[in-house]
This record gives sequence, structure tokens and C-alpha cells, in this order.
Amino acid sequence: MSTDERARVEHQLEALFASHPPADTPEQEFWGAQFDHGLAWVQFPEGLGGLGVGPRWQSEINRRIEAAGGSVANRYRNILGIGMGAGTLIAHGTEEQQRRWLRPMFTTEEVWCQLFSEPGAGSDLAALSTTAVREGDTWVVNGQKVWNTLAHLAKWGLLVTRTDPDVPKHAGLTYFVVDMEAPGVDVRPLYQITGEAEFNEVYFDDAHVPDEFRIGEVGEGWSVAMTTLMNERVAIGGNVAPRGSGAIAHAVAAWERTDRDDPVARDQLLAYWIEAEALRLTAIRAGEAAKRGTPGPEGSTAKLHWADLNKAITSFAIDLLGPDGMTYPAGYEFVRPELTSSRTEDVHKAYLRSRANSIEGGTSEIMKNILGERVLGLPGEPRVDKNVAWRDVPRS
Amino acid sequence: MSTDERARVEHQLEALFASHPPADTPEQEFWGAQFDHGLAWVQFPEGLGGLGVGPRWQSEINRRIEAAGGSVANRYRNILGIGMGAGTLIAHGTEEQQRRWLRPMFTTEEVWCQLFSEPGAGSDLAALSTTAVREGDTWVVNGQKVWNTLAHLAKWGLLVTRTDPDVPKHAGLTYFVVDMEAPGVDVRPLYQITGEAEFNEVYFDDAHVPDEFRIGEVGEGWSVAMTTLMNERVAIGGNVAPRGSGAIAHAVAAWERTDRDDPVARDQLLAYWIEAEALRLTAIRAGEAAKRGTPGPEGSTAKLHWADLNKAITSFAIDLLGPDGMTYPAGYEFVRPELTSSRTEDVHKAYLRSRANSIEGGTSEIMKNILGERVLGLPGEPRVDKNVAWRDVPRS
Amino acid sequence: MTTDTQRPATAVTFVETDEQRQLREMLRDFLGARATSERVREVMQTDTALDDAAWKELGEYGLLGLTIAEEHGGAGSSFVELAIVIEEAGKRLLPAPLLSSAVLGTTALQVGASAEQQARWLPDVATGASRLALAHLDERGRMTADPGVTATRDGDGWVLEGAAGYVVDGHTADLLVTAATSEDGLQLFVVPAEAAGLARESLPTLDLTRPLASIRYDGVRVPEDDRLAGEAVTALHDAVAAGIVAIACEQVGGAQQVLHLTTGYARERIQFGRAIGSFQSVKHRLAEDLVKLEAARSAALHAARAVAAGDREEIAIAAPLAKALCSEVYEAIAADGIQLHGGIGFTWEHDAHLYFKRAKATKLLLGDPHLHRRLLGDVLGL
Amino acid sequence: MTTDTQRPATAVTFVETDEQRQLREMLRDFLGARATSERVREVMQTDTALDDAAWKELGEYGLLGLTIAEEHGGAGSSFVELAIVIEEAGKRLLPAPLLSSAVLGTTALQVGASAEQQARWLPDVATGASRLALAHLDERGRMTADPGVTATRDGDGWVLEGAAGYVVDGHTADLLVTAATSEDGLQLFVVPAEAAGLARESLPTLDLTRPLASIRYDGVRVPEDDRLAGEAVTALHDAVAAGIVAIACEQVGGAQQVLHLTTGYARERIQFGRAIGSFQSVKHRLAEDLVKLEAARSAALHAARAVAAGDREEIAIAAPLAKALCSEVYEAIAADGIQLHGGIGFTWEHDAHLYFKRAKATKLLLGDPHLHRRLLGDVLGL
Repeated sequence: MSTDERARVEHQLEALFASHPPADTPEQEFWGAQFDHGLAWVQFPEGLGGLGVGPRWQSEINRRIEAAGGSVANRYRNILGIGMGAGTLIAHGTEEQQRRWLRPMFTTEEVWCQLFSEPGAGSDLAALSTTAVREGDTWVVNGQKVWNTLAHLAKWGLLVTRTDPDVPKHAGLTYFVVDMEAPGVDVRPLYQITGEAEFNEVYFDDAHVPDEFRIGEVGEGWSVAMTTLMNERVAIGGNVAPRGSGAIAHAVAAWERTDRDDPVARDQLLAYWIEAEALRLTAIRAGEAAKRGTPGPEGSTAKLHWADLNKAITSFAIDLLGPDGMTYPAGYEFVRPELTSSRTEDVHKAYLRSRANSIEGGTSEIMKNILGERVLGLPGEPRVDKNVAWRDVPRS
Repeated sequence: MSTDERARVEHQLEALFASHPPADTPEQEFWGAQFDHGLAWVQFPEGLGGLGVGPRWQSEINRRIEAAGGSVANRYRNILGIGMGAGTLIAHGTEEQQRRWLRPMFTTEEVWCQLFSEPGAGSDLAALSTTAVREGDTWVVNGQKVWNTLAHLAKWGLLVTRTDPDVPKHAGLTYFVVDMEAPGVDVRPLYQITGEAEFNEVYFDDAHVPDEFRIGEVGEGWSVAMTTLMNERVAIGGNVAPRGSGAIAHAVAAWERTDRDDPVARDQLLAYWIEAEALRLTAIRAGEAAKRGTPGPEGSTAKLHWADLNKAITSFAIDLLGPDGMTYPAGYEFVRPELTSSRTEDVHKAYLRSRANSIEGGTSEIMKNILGERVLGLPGEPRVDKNVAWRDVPRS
Repeated sequence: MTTDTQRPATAVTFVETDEQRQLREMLRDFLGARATSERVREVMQTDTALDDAAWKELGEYGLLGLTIAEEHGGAGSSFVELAIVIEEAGKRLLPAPLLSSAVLGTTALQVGASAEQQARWLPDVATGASRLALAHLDERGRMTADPGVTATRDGDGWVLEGAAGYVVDGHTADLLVTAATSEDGLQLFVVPAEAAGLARESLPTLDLTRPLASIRYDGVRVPEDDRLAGEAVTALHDAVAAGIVAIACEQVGGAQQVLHLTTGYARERIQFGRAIGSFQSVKHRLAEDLVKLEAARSAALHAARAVAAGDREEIAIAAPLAKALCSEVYEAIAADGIQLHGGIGFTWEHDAHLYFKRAKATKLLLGDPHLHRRLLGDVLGL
Repeated sequence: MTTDTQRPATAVTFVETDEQRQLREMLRDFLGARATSERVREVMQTDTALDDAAWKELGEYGLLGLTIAEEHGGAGSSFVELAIVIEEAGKRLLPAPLLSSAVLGTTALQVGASAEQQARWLPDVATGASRLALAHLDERGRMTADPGVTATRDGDGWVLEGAAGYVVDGHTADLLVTAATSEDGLQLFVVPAEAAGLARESLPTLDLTRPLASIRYDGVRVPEDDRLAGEAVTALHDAVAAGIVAIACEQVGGAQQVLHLTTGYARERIQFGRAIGSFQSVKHRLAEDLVKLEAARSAALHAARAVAAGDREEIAIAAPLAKALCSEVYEAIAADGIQLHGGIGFTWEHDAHLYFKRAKATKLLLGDPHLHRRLLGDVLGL
């Protein structure tokens, strides 16, 4: 079966490369052909960008495309669609929805964004209060979403709404795809402490969403949203950076700008270097274990460790700069950065940007709950918001 | 009134010193006379060791006695009686009980101990399960207490028991004085990680306590116990140690045994020195504020800060010793130390002993709850043990 | 450890007089009304980043010359009062040159200038009509290095050449108290900002509420009368010591305000049906921050009292101690301020980042904690 | 940073073979049954503090000569297998001279002894009949100092004079691999414990499960045949590197066991009607400990693989990295073990203190984290 899968993949790759030489075909045209050959999401059904084979072939396909001079940049440019939306559509969408949205998503002709978090629903996402009220075949949406990467470029949004406030919070949610260009949808830049607007706020004021854009059943929005968030983890994973790269490179560079004669700073630098390298080794270990199907706790500790270490190391790098650490050479420019500025080359910006590492994608507090409860098997806390109608639970 | 109080105190002091010259009178005899002159607990009623004046005179009286060559060591030798038991008897005891117990307590003829904590009731003291069952004029006590300083020397114990398991935990407690020499009371040394037994375990096996030894009403044990614990804080307070003393002195001494050429260790030493000095200044500030009747948060932070800092500094001192830190020169001797070994001159022992600082007298976790809720005004957690009969609350 | 450092610190006391309490309350009201978040943000994004209106009002209230003698138009109060102003201003991130003019510049003149010189300059400083800044670092901003400016005698006066870096409020000062090396050693000169040959450039700062400037001296001529007549080394040393203590007090004010904001948020922000402050992860972090804050406060208050008492021996211990500790405490509490506010704490619109940046910038200003620990160790003989 | 250190570490992998997994499970069962808390406590309070029965059994199972070649009676396995034994023994605080004999002593002989010498000594080491210890520190126990022993030629042999300190298991070893300075530089000698002029003294140790001894050499005569024929400096260096990595593996085992014990307690201990592990203060602390443990485990496993591969360039990075990190992680987790157990964790009867003491003692054994960070910095050119 595995050799059979290999043969099918090889066959399609050969055909794709023959008809659309990766190095010479315009990007979007190539991605369209890649989709048509079932090499976009290789585990998806045939006709929907896949071949119905094991997902592990995808990384090999991507490597081969890059080796042949092609691009896989669509995966980054439309990360929320390709990485998270597609899997959600496959799991919960109708075939019509899948046919409508998957191909232009993969070619990046239509960019996607995610509309989950709200000012009042961060860690407690299921408490969200953006409402969708049915009027015949349409839903009328009101409320506010926040932390929406790419929303200003997106054609489509993955939206979770509250459709029934009279049941416990997880039970009253419904999931939609929303047209970001529809009337009543207002996207505003959200400036962050770096002076950049990597994220947006999205306001809904009587925005209309046709019922045919609903994903999953009414009231099933939470499980659809969970599918999206599961896909997030898969989308992010991948290669482990080389030794000495990332935040520690900033600290080493800052150290090399000093007279390199302070043993106290050197000791701290080395302590961080050690921790960064140990975390890198852990990521390799987690990758090996995941490949062998024997994932251990090391996979779960990495995000938490990375967030806290990143913050500590970039802050230390600024300290190493001494008086220059009081400056912000790039200035606060109030612009939108190219993509996310998480991996910035500017140590000052990296320092400020890293503050969000322990907030975005699950705060460190939530990650510790997860580690404590799911990995260490510790009991949960008494819950005051279970089995209570959403409208009766206190909210801020 | 204050000048009147001064005059009365002066008068009694003069009379005491005249009849019992402090330097020439045997200790216990002097303390008996001090009691009879109302100078034992000056705020207590006349005839019960006091003069009914403000408690602030006591520290001056103690100073004067010491200056005159007398001793106030009874306050340390019988700390649980004089410091905590006496106030409890005054607040909740009958006059007969006060007359019976206060004088020999003050002279140290009868040493007292406290029997509150249990293996299953540490931070959650009110969950204790040692039972007292009434049989006519006697109560039959069964159960186990732990962390009982001085219990092996004590004639009397301050005991909290459960007398009604069918009401919520705070409501079913009753407080007694128990004769430590009575049948059914078994005191065993509790060895700790230093190899010493500073504490005891006390086992009750059908021990009989006469009802006349009950302090307060049946079911009122919690509020009586709170009085005892309030008195604990007052008993401990007092003078602020000089700059550079305490744990930091161990670290400085250890540093001075090194070649004093390691800038990294020096930086850490100074960071601890700074923190220790800031904590010392905070204690002075808290004392001033308390004296002026305007206590601030600084009074509440000191215990927590001290515990954690003490542990960190003594551990660092051991590190400074290098290979010698792997030794334990005193050996593990399984003896009872003189008094408490909290202030030991031996850095190795101080290091091990300090581990308990963040556990005894309220764990650091409980102290943080108190700071967060009482000082910062943050809300408490949902409680699962309120308004539930004690016997129905889960216990370990 | 030498025996000197073992001496009981004679004057350790924290008692605040009624007047001091009233001063603090007055400032709390004044700054609460004037230095609002909106106003601070408005000012910090201007070129000068100086709240002129608030500055004038502070001058009218006599708060800019608190430590200046009455004969020079000041209030003749002590450094403890000035520290209260600084602490309260730190709570509100007031963009005003208190540190540069009322502390660094004023102290340099008080210690280094002759009576005649003080009479000439200090009255305007006390009213706020003239703002001082201290230019004593080289372009790399190092404390230990010689200043980047040299002074050469030229007839009756002097010519200054070189550059000074990281001058706090240097771009809005009227008089630059400039440290320069001459043949006779270190000298301090009072140089008008508009002097010929003097050029100023603002630096892009991490903390927009505290501007920094580079100053170039290109053949700037200074008359002998404007060279401070006293001991320049002592004057500079005392000015920096006072500055360090003032920063520590400012840090305590800022840290207290962040903790206040964050605690308030934790009481009100509800997730999972509960105020987040009821979760131990939040509650205990805030409790730990309170522990740190109270230690920092003790250190800063004590250092301010040592400066007020002019107790050089105690200042040598208390000042680096306060700067090292308060810097780290402010940074930790401000970082928690962002984290515990969650996403909103990472936005530009929320104030958490303003404190976070002020904390980092003050940590690195006039010597980082590591440097101050080293200085303290030298004093203690450790 | 030099380019060398940038090279992709060629052999970074953590895959465990089926045999390795089986070995680990076998040890878990064996030690779970043999090295119980009662047994460890019984042994640690004897004069030798050596579990003779367990030692013999380990020898019978062929676990004492895992890295010794089959021709010398060993198993011919790699250091990865030995590291598994060490890690599992660390979990149980097994009082047995694995580190001293199977790692330090064995490595020194493997690298420094001639084939004839190895054939003479290693077979007995592999069975456990002969126990090695490495005496290479001076009486103050410093790694950087010259050994405290000097060797002088005397006819066909040598005479040793001086003292060695902090010799792990030195009081129960049969053969003391002794580092001494001679006219020709450093030499290693294999000295029988019963040699005339050799005196041993046990030190009172913080960690009763790992004995230390001082050894005095008072004119001890050693034949030339018992001087290791190879490069003494290399042999000592490799022995210490292997020892450092072994300690890191032992630390990971101990830390894991403490975390396991503490987590179990947090699940079962009820206060305020709830398991204490449901409180975030406890839950989050344990989660943070898990994060540290997994990082430490990666570092130790990788270092063991580097030793197994004989990749000196990678060992130079991986060994100090692992020792520095695992030392601090074990100490932190063991300290939390006491704290989270509350009062019972402070008693002698509970095992928490045994791990706490082992953690501190291993932190200081063969160089503390600070030293290893410095060594790493030198290798990395930082």
C-alpha cells in the first residue's frame, strides 16, 4: 500500500512537472495545476486537491517542488486558509463548499483569515459573544473579532458566532465562512507595541451571511472550530532551525558588539545558549517521536518553553546593548509589516514582538493548565461556567 | 492616661526590682514575682500577670529587666505558652482556668505546646480530624497531631479537635487544654531533613480530657484557635536584625572562603545582599508603620519574601563552598536540637533547615493567596468545602 | 567586609511628615488630572515630547526648585520632597524634564557652582524658565568612560570639541551642563543650547516619553565665568548619585501604577465565568509582584533619605542598591503587566507597553543593575 | 562564534533501539524491586553505603561492563546503554559505584591503559569483582588544580606522595586510578587500595547515598607496569567528560522520579476539599518542572550519544551543556518536591530530601554549572 501510494504520488509529480515545469510556470498557474494533480493536500480526496494517500507524502512533495525550482510560498501567504481552513472544510463542509473554495484558496487567488477571538473571549474562546441571528436563508451577524492576521487582505473569513445564548457556552455556537467584502464587515488595523499592525480588528454591523456558507450544523460550531485549531498545530510544525539561530542569535550578535569582557554577561549568555540548544534538541526529539507515532511530553512543552525563553533572551540582548538598548532605531512607524514580524532581523523589534509569544496561540497560563492536566494528569479546577446557559455566566 | 499608665508601670517595676533584684534572684523566682507585680503581660487584668495598661509598655519593661541584669528567656523557652497560649486563655478561658495556668506558664514551671496541625490538615487546618467524644464530664480524644515544637517537654497542650463531623468544617471544632502526661498521649520525635528532631508527632489513643479543660464553647474551637494564631504573629515580631546578618552572612562568609575572584558569583552575592538589605529595610518600615497605626502592605510581604530569599541565599552559599558543599560536617545525628535550629551557625544545616521556611507558619502558596485576596483585593477561588458537612468533604 | 559597612545605618527611618503626605496627595490629584493617558500619548508623539503646560504649572507651584535654596528662588525643601514629585510623575509617565533639570542639572550646579554662579542660574531653574540637562557621557553612552568632549583654554575662555551621547532631555534643555576633559582634568561648563557650534540631534527612543539627544560641540566657545568654579568630579558624582536615586524613585512609582492597573484588570476581567484574579496563576504572580514592589520601595525611600541627609557614606551603599533593585523590579512588574492583560496588553492603545518601555529604558539609564552591583560590591569590600 | 560550532550536529538523533528499551524496562523492574526506599536507607546508613547485593546482581547481569569490549569480558555495548543504567539507577538513588567504577575508572583505563593492562584489569571490573575509583582532585576538590599527588621515579617503579580529595566511592574501591604529577607531566597510576602507605578516610557527606573519600599517599610504591601506558591527559579528560555526561543522565533520572512522586502526591493530597494538584499554584509549578525536565532530558540523551559516537568535537559542546543544565533542573525540581509535599516533604522519613541532597551534591560534583558554562563558552568562542 505504501509503495502503491508512492507510485501514485510519483506519477502525479512527473505529470505535473512535465505539463507545468516548476521553474518556468507562473506561481498561481503552477499552484492551480498542483491542485488539479492532487498534490495540494495529498491526503484529501481526489478532485479536491488530493489523492487520498497518507499525509506524510506532502512534505516530500513540497521538497521536490522546491528542488525543481518551484515555490511553496502559498502555504505561508495564505497560511490560515491552506493550513487551517482547508482541513476544516474537508472535515465539516459540503462537497459544494469544498469545490467552491479549495482551489482558489490554494492558488492564493482568495486569501483567508480566521475570526475567532474577541475582546471578551481570549483564553476563554467558547465564551464569545458575536451573534448570528437567522432571518430566512440568511444570518445577520453583529459583534467584534480581534487578532485577525491577514483580515485586511482576505476574501473569506472563518467565523464562529453565538446562535443560542440559552444553552451552555460550547453548545450555542455556529461556524460560518464570511465574505470579508460584504457590507457590514469593517476591518481595522490593530497597532501593537512595536508600532506595527500585524493584526486587525473586525467589526460586524448587521453583516449578512447566507446559510449556504454555514459550516457544520447549527450549534456545532465549537467542534468545527476545534478542527480549525487542531490544523493550526500541524500547519506550524516542521523543520527545526539550526543550532544558534533564532533569539539566541540576537543575543550572540549583541554580545559581539560589546567588549566581550564581562564574565557576568557571558555566563548569562551561555545559560541562555544552553537552554536554547536544549529546546532545539527537544524539538528534534519531539519530531522523531511524532514520526514514529510515539509522541511524548516533549512535544507539549516546546511552545511554552519557546515563548518564555524567547522573551528572556531578546530582553537580555537589549540589556547587552547597554545605552543603545534605550533606542528604537526603526522608529514607531504605524505600518503593516510584510508578513508576521515574529522573525524579525531587528533585535529591538524582536524584543518587543516577543512579548506576544506567551499570549498568542494560547497564553502560557493556559499552556500550563494543559500540560498539568493532559500530560501530568492533574485534576481540573472547579468550573463555574459548566451546565449554565451562556447568558447567565458572568462576563467582562 | 498614658502618663498615669507610665506611673503605674514605674511603680511596679521599682517595687519588683526592690524586692527581687533581677541580677541576684533565681530566674523562676524572679518570673513569679514579675507575674505577681503585673509585669508579665502588662495588658492583662490585675491579678493575672498584668496591670490592665497598654501592651506597648511590655517591651520597655523587658528592656528594663534585661538592663538590670534579669532574664526574659522564659518568653523563648515557653514561647507557645507565653506567646500564644496566654492570650488565648485571657480571651476565651474562665477566670479559674486563667488562675490555674498563667503563673506556672510564665515561670516556665509548666511548658506548653500547640496541637493543631495534622498529617491530613496542613494548609487546610480547619479540616482536621482528631476527634473528641463526650462521655459525661470527660472528652475522649483520638487522632494524631504533627509539627509540635516542645511537645516532649510540655506539661500542657493547646488542642483543637473535631466534636461534630456533621456540620461544615469550621463549625464542628472544640478547643481544649490537654495534660501531656495523661495516659493515651504519646509524644514521638519527628526527624527532619537536617537529621534533627525539632518537632514531634503526638498520638492520642483514648486520651481523657476533663470538660473543665475546654476553652470556649463546644463548636467554637475555630475562633479560639484563630486567637492563638493571631498571638503567634505578635509573639514572633520584634527587633530587626542588623545589616548583613542572617542568611546573607552565611553567603558572605562562604564567599570569603573562596578566592574571591569569580565575578559571576560576586554579582549573584551582591544581588542577594541587595535583596536581603531591602527586605531588612522593609521590616523597619513595617515596624514604623505598625507603631504609627498605619500598617501597609509591607508588613504582609515580609514573611513570604524572607522564606524564599532565605532558601535561595543559603543554597547559593553552599554552591560557593564548591566541593565542600557536598559535605555535611555536622553529620546526621538524630538528636533534638537545643531550641529551634532556624538560626543555626552552621551553613550546611542552615541550608537544609531553610527548606521549611516556606512551609512552616503558612506555606508560601497560602501566603500568596492571603496577599492576593486581603491586600490586593482579588477574589477568592470557587470553594467546594463550604456549607458542606465535614464528613462529606473529600479528604486525603 | 570592612567594618564601615557594618555600622548600623544611623538614619534608617521611613516616617513621612504631614507636609510630605500632603505634597504627595496634591501631586496625585494634579497629575491624575493633567498627565492622563491621552495627554501623555499626545505629547510623546510630538517632536519635543515635553508637556509644556504641565511643566509651567509645576513651576508655578514651586515644584521645580524644591531642593533649591530659598535665596535662589527655591523651596528649600529636601530631596525627600523632590523624590515624591519624581515618584508621582513616574506613575503617570509625565513627559517633563524633572530628572534632567531638577535632579541632574540642579545637583551639579548646587555642588559645583560658586555662590555667584548659583545666583545667576538657579532662580530661572526654580521657576522652570530655564531647563538644565547634563551632558557627561560619550557617544556610546558609557558611564565609566571619559566624557566625549575636550575643553581647551582659549584666552579668557574655553573651546569645547567633541560629542556627548544619550543626554536626557538634551534637545529641549536651555543650558547644557557639559562635562569635558581639560589639561587640568575634568571640568563642568554651562553651555547655552543656542551657543554657536553646538548641534543637537534627537535619538529614536524605545521609550517615547523620555527623549534622549546627542550633542555635538564644534568649537563651542565658553567664557571662564561659565565654567563651574567648584570641584567638578564631586559635582558630577553627586549629580549622578542623585539621578540614580531619582530614577529608582521613579521606577517605584511606575511599578506601583502598573501593579495597580493590572490588579484592577484582574479583578474585572472575566474568563471561564470568573475574574481572572481568582485564578492562582494570576493572583500569585501579582502577590509576588507586590513583594518585589515593597522591597523596591523600601530601597528607594531609604536612598532618597540618604541623599536628603547628605550622608555620602550611606549614599554610596543606598544609591546603587536602589538603582539595581528597582530597575529589575520595575521591569518584572511591567512585563507581568503586559502578560496578565493578555492580548490587549500587547496593543499600542493600552498603556501597558508605555510602562514596559519606560522600565527597560530606566534600567539601562545611568548604569544597569550589574554595574551598580559591582559598584556596591566595591563599597562593601565584597 | 567560530564556524566550527555552527556545523550542523551531524548525529542529532534520539531514536532508542528495541534493545535499549528492553534494557530500560528490565532495569526499571530490577531496581524497582531491589532499590526500594527502605533498602536505600538501610544501605546509606552503613559505613560503606554500598549495596553489595545489588552490585553483585548488576555484575551477574553483565551491566557493570557494558562499555567494556567483549574480549575483556564486557558486553561491548555503547555508552548509550550505560547511560540508561545510570539514569535508572539515578531514579532509585541506588547506592552503588556505577559512576566511579563503570564510568570514570573504566573510561580512564580504556583510553589510557595498554592492551595488556586492559586485559589485566578490565575483566574483573566487568564482573564487578574489582571496583575502580578515580582520584584526580586535590584536597580542596578543585578540577582546575593540579592533582594533589606527586609521582617520583624510584628504580623500576614510582613513589606517590600527597593526597587526593573528594574521591567518589574512594573508600570502597579496590583499585584507585590516581592522577599524579611527575617530572614528565601528568601520569595515571592504578593503585590497589590495600597498598602500603595508602590511607582512606570517608567524608561526612550531604548525600548519604554517594560516599566521598580523601586518600592519602604516604610513600606508596607503584610498579612501572601499573602506570597507564597511554596518554594520561587524554585518558583523564575523556574519563571526566564521560563522568560529566553520566551525572547529567543520573540527574535526569532523579528529576523524573521526583516529578513523578510529586505529581502523584498532588493528585492524591486533598486540602480544601480538592486535590492540591487542581490548584494552579501547584499545577503550574509542576508543568514548569516538566518543561525543564524535557529540556534536560534532551541535553543528557544527546550528550550520551555524542560520547557513544566518540565525537570529541560534539562532546566538547554537549557534555558541559548537559551538566550545566541538568544540574540546575534537578536542583529546581527536587526543591519543588520538598515544597509541594509540604510538611511531610521536610521530614527524614519522606524521600524528598534524599533527591534534594543528591541534586545538590551532583550539581557540585565534577564542576558546577558556572564552570561548565565557562568551558562551553571557550569551546564556542563566545
